[in-house]
Amino acid sequence: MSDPFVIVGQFIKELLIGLGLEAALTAVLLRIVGAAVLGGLVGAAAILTIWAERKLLARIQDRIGPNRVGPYGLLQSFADVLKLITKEFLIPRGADRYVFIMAPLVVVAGVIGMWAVMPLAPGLVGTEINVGVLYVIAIGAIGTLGIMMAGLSSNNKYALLGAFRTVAQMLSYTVPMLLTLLIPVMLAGSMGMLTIVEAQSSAWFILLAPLAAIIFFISSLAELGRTPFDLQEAESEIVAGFHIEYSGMGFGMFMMAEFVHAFTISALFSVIFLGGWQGPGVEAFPLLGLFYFILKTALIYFVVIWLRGTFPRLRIDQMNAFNWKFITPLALVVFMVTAILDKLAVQADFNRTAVHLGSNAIIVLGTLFILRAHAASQRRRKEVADRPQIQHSEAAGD
Amino acid sequence: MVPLSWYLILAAALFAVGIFGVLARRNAIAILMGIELMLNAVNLNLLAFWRYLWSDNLTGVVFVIMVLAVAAAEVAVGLALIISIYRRRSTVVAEEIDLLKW
Amino acid sequence: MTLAQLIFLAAAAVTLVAAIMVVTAPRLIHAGLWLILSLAGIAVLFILLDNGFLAVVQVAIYIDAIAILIIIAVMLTRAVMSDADRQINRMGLAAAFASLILLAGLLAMVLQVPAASPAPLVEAEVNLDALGRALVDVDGFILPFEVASVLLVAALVGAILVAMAPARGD
Amino acid sequence: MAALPIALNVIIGPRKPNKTKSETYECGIETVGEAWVQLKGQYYIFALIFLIFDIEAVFMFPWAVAYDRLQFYMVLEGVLFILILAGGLVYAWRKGALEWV
Repeated sequence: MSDPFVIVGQFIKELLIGLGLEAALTAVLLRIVGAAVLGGLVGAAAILTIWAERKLLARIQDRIGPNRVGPYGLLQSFADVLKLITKEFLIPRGADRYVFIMAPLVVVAGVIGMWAVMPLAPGLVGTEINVGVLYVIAIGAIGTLGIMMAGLSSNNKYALLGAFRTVAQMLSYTVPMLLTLLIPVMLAGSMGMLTIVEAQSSAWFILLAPLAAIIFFISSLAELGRTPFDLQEAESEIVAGFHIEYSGMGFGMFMMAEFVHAFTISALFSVIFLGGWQGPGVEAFPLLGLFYFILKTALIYFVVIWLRGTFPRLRIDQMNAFNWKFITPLALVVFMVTAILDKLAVQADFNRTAVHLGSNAIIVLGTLFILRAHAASQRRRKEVADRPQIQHSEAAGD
Repeated sequence: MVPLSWYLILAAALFAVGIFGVLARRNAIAILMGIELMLNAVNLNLLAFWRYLWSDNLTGVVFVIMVLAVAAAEVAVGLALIISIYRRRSTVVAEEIDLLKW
Repeated sequence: MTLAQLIFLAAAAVTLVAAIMVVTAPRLIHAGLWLILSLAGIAVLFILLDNGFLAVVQVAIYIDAIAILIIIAVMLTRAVMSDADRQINRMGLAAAFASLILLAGLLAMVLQVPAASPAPLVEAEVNLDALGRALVDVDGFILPFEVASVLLVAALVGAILVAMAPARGD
Repeated sequence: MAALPIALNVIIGPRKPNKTKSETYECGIETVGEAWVQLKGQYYIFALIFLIFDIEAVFMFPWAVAYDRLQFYMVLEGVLFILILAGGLVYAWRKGALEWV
């Protein structure tokens, strides 16, 4: 009785075997059905998250947001999808036709594929492979490829520039992401997503590795191309970015991929650092695990939207400098310190959590100190450079 | 189960295609792509042998990882050279890069 | 014909056709995209060989990194060689001949391999734990492991040095 | 067999939207002429550094999986690996390869 998902799976399996199919074929069919159901659910979730995002953003900006279609405008996104379906799918002259059509599919495939290893509740996971984390990174980066294909095939210089900006940004921020993902893998002793969640039954990894969690969150924001890293769609510079030439569902697919990606990254964060479906009473009722998982994901997603409503956009050179000169070195330091200290803590029988929290706090203090010194030296240099021009405006300084 | 010889035949064919690319393409980047195909054929062979004959031993897997690392290093430096030559001499055609001939 | 064999044949066909397109495609960008498809086919074959780890690694390194690097390089250098230009050099026929001879030789050798050794699979998936330990064990692959990192840094430094030089020098 | 659904999922995922947009298409209304602008060499450098760190991840992830059963000197070897790569990053920084000009 404890696991409704297994029961449903068993039911379908027996039904199919009852129809006279072989067991092996049934297993494959079940996988396909499962994948289709999962993909469909993710798509439906995306439509809902679009509504939630628009509504929340509107509230943050003191507007009302969609409120015409359905109760509270809930059906607005469905109406948008319907509209996009009835729009024409244009292919610009001189475009590379097949690549142009393939690009949105590749992007969506990359995002949906990430859900295959996402543990939703105890025992409910698309497939548990022992390389889950690496798989998520690898499949997630396929989206990069799709964006590049879109830019190359559109025969439009804004699309090309936008695509390469996006690609450079995504590639860059994958580096700190990989480095910080090493830490939970190290703590859990496995790359399987299910094992990682189970390893957090006593303490969530955000307690053991708070800095890694923050770095992961920032770099996944950049990976998403969300504010403050939404340079790929800087209207004033490159019009709409890589999907400028797409219309109808081609454009719709890119939009959907973006929202599903945001939701997926939130889910990934909650799985890896917030314990996924872990919570009180999960052992008794597995469905509660699904609830916890969705709750945590929604919380992270809310933070993402909140940031979008709050922050201005970075400049491209700031974006790059922030990654290579701040996030990546910090991730390297955090990784090395955690690796050494965790081993020492286990050997010396110290409290693991205390050691990690302490070391993270020291790293934060050290980082702040270095940043302050750097800022001070910059200010001094700037003062020296500025002195000849403005000698009389001391009061207006800073 | 797939017979071992199928993998070997596929790897041999892939290697031959790669060799053709290396010998026949004019563009230096296309030649690098041919080399990538050849390296992949080798990896396929290594892994097939590992799976069928030595799957209790990790040497095959480590070998494949090392080939990957070397391939990546080779591509990185090779493409950098091509970009550099393109900047200095405005060509990417392998037969025109002949400064060391004389 | 089992399911595994069907998957093998499909993946092998995709890999080979894509590989042939890589070496014959007139547009270099297309050659790069075909290369990605071919590498993806290889990744599927790695899954068939019960090595999910290397399949994911294949996607992560080849498709995500190397292929994108190649496409960026194509975009950086495409100004000089238009796609209408001849792509195959004078030796095209000779090269085809040579590779056919090579293929014949390889096949002659491959077909002598004792047929279909049954596969005693020790574990369902490659044991990452053992792999991780073997990589840093003194009795294992510690030397290749550290040398790989030196190699990567050498490649990084060399590539940056070569690719950056004209921007400073001129 | 366990990895098969991944491939299936990747293939199946995008196909559903494809059906919904099966409609006629025609050549575009406005195109922007010659569009292949020259890109900055900087993109190559970033992709290059990403490639190097990607491979580092391939080496380090098995190491991280085995972490609990490693001896202290083995952990130090992993850290040394990262340290060497960090040296490469510092070189790129010093060389000015990380500047966006």
